[in-house]
Amino acid sequence: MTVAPAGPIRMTYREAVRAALREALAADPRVFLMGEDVGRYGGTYAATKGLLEEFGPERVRDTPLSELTFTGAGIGAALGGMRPILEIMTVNFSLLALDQIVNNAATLRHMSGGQVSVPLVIRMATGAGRQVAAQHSHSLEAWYAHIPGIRVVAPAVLEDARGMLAAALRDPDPVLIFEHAALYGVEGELPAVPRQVDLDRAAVRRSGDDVSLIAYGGTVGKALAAAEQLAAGGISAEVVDLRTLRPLDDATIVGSVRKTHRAVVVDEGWRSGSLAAEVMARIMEQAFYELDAPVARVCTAEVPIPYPKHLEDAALPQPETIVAAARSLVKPRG
Amino acid sequence: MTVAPAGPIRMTYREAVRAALREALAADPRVFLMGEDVGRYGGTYAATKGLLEEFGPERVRDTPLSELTFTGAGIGAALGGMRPILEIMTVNFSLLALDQIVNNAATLRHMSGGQVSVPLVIRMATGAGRQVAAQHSHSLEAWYAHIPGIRVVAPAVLEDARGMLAAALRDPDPVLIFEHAALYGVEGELPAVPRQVDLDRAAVRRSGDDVSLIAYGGTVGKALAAAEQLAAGGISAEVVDLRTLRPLDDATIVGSVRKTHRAVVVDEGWRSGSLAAEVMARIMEQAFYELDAPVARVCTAEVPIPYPKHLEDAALPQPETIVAAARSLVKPRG
Amino acid sequence: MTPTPPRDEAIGLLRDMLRIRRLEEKSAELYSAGKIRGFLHLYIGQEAVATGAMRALTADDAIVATYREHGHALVRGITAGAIMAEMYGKASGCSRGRGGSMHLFDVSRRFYGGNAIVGGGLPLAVGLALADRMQGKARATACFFGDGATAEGVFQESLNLAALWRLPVLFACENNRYAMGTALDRAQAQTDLCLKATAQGVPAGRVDGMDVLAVLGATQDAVRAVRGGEGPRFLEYQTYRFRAHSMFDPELYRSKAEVEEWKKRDPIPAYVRCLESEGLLAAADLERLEREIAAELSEAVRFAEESPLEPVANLLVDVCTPRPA
Amino acid sequence: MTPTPPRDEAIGLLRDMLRIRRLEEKSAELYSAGKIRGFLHLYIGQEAVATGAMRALTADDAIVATYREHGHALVRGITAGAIMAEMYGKASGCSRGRGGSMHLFDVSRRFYGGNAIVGGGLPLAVGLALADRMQGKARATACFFGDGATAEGVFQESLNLAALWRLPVLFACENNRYAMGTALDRAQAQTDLCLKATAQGVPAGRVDGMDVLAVLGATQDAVRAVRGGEGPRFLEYQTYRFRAHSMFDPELYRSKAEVEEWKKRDPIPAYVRCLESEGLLAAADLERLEREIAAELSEAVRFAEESPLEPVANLLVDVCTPRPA
Ligand SMILES: Cc1ncc(C[n+]2csc(CCOP(=O)(O)OP(=O)(O)O)c2C)c(N)n1
Ligand SMILES: Cc1ncc(C[n+]2csc(CCOP(=O)(O)OP(=O)(O)O)c2C)c(N)n1
Ligand SMILES: [Mg+2]
Ligand SMILES: [Mg+2]
Repeated sequence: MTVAPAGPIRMTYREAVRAALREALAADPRVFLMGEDVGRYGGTYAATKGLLEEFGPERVRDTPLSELTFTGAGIGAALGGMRPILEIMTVNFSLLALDQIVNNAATLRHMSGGQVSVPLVIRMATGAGRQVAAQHSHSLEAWYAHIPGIRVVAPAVLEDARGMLAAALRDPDPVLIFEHAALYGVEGELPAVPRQVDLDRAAVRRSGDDVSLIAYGGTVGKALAAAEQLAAGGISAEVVDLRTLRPLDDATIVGSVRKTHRAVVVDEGWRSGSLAAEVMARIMEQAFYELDAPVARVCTAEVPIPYPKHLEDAALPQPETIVAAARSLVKPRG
Repeated sequence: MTVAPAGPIRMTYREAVRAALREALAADPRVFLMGEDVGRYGGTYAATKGLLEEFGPERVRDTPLSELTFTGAGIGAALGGMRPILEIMTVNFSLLALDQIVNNAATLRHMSGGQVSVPLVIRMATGAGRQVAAQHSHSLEAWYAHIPGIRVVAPAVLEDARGMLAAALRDPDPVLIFEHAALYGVEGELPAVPRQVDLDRAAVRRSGDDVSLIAYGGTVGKALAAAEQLAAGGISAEVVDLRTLRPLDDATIVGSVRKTHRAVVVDEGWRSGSLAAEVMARIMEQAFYELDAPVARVCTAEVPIPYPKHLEDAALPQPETIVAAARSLVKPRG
Repeated sequence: MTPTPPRDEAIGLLRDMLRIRRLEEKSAELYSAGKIRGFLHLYIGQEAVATGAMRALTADDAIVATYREHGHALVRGITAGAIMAEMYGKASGCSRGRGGSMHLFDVSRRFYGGNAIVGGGLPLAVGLALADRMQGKARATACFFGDGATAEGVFQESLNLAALWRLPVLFACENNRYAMGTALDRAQAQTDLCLKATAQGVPAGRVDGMDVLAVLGATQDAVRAVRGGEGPRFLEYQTYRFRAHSMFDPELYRSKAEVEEWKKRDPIPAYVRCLESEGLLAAADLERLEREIAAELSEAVRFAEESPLEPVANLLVDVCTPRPA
Repeated sequence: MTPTPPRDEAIGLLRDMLRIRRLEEKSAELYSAGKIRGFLHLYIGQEAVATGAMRALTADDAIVATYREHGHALVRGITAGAIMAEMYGKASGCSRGRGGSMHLFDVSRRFYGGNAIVGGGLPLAVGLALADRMQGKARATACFFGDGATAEGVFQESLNLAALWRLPVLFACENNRYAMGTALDRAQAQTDLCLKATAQGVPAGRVDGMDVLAVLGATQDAVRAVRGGEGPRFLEYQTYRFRAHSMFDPELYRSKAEVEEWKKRDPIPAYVRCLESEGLLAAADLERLEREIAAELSEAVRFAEESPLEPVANLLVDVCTPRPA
């Protein structure tokens, strides 16, 4: 007897994350969740809601406020044969855990001459846009993407919110998943049976000819909105979603630039030292002679994110600023 | 009666740092030193040796092992009217203090609507090259250079080791000084009366026409060595010492590239997400049409720094790899 | 039992608790109306702590607080208008609108801000006290934080440093029994917080945080020691928050019955009864107070509503300090 | 007083202490000769701790150590050759030469490495113990660290987490009275380290770390409780390092007299006297031991000298785990 495949299901990004977590817990007894308020509270962004009730307190572990230690404990548990999924509430608090991530998770394998792997997944919310001010609005993906020994991914679409976790658990090394906090409420349709996604390739989310808009995480939607506006003005923009921030998929980036000969990198990180800079450097290195104009970037202004909406909006990349940057490249100079 | 100016003094980089610290303590009663083993031990790199004896335990403060807290206490003391100079032994341990640096030192001024300044100086040793392995060899200047609200400097020469501290203390905002650990023993001559240095401009350490080698901190010496080798092969290389990593001095960088039309950025940070990428992005943005070849970079291999000398040497930028990169740009392609 | 202070002062305590309560209620209302955005953490239930503790401090002491700091800011003397304008994100706010609810600052009142990183203010307080000590100023720094913060390593480190250097810090721990949804006994193996303080060499005391006079008395004693050069003190105020952690919290982690039980110990009615029983408060007095506070708050809201926004052109102002020419 | 174990075992303890002592002396010599580079932290003076403690553990327990871990590695069973080759940076080293002195690993012996970040190993140990608990394995994880580490916040956090979840961790604190040049009483206001452990809900004990039998006995008791599911234990081993912190340390912070005083309590001669007085050791035995150890070490040095270096082409190997095809 075969079961007819169910139709697509409407859900939010949050629900997609939750479904992925539930599947992971159900599929592998070595998997467990650990983090602040993932259990009784239901998760700061409600991504883990209901999982404590379903899987019990051994597998869904509320931790004390101690980011450094529970992260290190996750690394230790991974060494010990488990497959921990940590939730660091937000990237802002991950600063307290960086020592363990950099000096242990990323390093133990090489430093021990390959004796261990650290099959750890760390999820964290990232980004600004919700008026939570300077200490709660960081986008530090670029920092993490600088560290050898870990993988960094940024699900920008529901399919990745659903699929990247399983792929991350298949990776024998630490994987950090950055979920942009503004995406949790985004709705969309997903197939009832989740598709496997890979963590190696960037994705072209919209095809175009005149300019490549290269984005990730929270800026992919903005780049798509910009592409729409550009189309209305007769400019055909291709939108590349980086998906995996470390290692970067140079082939897809360069492939797009070879086609369009122009690119704007869109990045919610602060401009100086942004991931956008790295993408620009790679295009410089690998596709310099393909460029018809210098690659531009639209990043966050170099300011601790201010609370009021009008200032926060002005600080962050917006479809309008992306459009303007793209136009300036496509229009002839002077 | 005028005193004849004393002749130049021979000293090490370490002694230059120490002389600057001594002058700062003598000049301003608000200045004090604080850090692990800066007092009785004499400083991990002996930079503070003798200062406890000279200035006493109120002004040269040994702290417990608690990087996060003594850094935060330095910020608080700066808010309270003092001019603290912190020593975080090495950048490796500064990971434990990042939360205070990012979320308080860099942020308090803007977040409070300009009510406070944080006149804090943090010195730390950085870099690899002494076979101290993966957890003690980081070069994370690029991370710090990403943070708005702080200034980041890297004294590469004795004059800056001597002069940048006073300039940093004149800055009303937090200044981080990265001293490359391999430099402490370097000897040279300095004028008896220290010259004021600024923190705004990069410096051309060697003038040349064919290619710009852009370096900072521990790689400046390597770039100069490479320039020497290149000269022997008939290539005239200009060496730019960035000096201040945040904010970058675009004018000097771009000025050099306008002259040479080719550049190699040399950076001891890991390649992906390096400060070199930011420099490349700026050249792309501001001098694209000046370039005769794509800007290249020589960075550290993407690996936790291994202990044995032959592997460590292979991981780090070396004069030979800089020379090769420069040659590949200057020689016509194909 | 702590003796009741003279009438004016006694009524002043009630006024301040009421001012906080009404400010918080108004804030919740304005949040629902979309006037206030971002995170909003209400202090309702804990008013006796900020009110009593702040009364024990003088103008030259310094304060470091958390994201749940409207009450502390208000009783420290930041006007309701400046607080409200801040939560509206207006340029007339006490942090020029840049900080919002979690980052109220007023350095002229030595109020060094709300801090939104749990435990983030602790080392700042140690440093402020160090600066005082090095400058020979006999004043205290009071650092407010929650039970949750005591699980962070920075808590232990900060207490140790203050004790080691005998710095004038009052560590004011508001134990409201939860860190977001995590009850203290689900976060810490040893729930006696005073033990943790003494293990770092900081003398510790515990006080009923629902009793404003007890708070006042205990804080006065502690501050006297701190200002007198005896080194830091730790005080645990046992209290409870009546509202959700923030405006997003569905409160799955505690029962309505538990909350109701604690509401019976609401610090405001308890103190009203106390004043009444001592004949210091008549019904008319209370009505007058409420009227005055309502007027203060509607003026504050008007001020916030009418104040201009910071021009977008000023986005980058105050990232760095203007350098002397 | 802890009773002396049967002769073989008793001699075994002496042999291990001597093996550590001679290994360390040889390492210092090879450092001066430029054969070993980077940081080198000697364990001389503290040998009774690793020797006694490790004897109380079984092969299925896990170990997490610090940068001062040659002794722990050796008595855990990593060969002197593999350790020496590691310090030479050779491919035959126990970490393939990549770690050096501070990062000795042997996962086949559940030796999870030296860690060069003070306190960095503490949460790893908690996690290893958590993994055991979740997998129903009744075994212990022993985490070694110094007095200096107890000032780091991560110490308190790790003890709390282990206690809260009743995890099988032995927190083995080697209090040698100094963190680099900072004496414990110049680093902490409260120098009773056991108090800090109990304040986190971890039962604590203190033992003379210069007495190998006392170490063995106390560790056996603690490990029994830990393996028996009673939750974590904290043990403070009171000891002293006879040599400088590392090879760069001019030892400005302590007097020669203090060091000499402690050397009178050298754990090796003390234990030799003890064995002699019980008639378990004759002069010839000691000579034989020394001869055997000298042979073991010269073989180790030969192995290190003759082993090949990792080819430079392998620089990037083992940054990531090869992925299943
Ligand atoms: C370092 C850090 N981790 C997590 C958070 C998220 N968070 C905000 S408030 C809070 C609870 C803090 O509880 P407590 O210290 O008891 O203060 P209360 O909210 O009860 O006043 C948490 C976990 C944070 N802001 N900072
Ligand atoms: C987080 C961190 N801070 C500083 C250092 C530098 N450091 C290395 S060892 C050491 C002293 C540690 O003392 P202790 O924990 O007592 O161990 P011991 O060296 O006495 O064995 C210090 C400060 C470090 N490695 N890590
Ligand atoms: Mg609380
Ligand atoms: Mg020690």
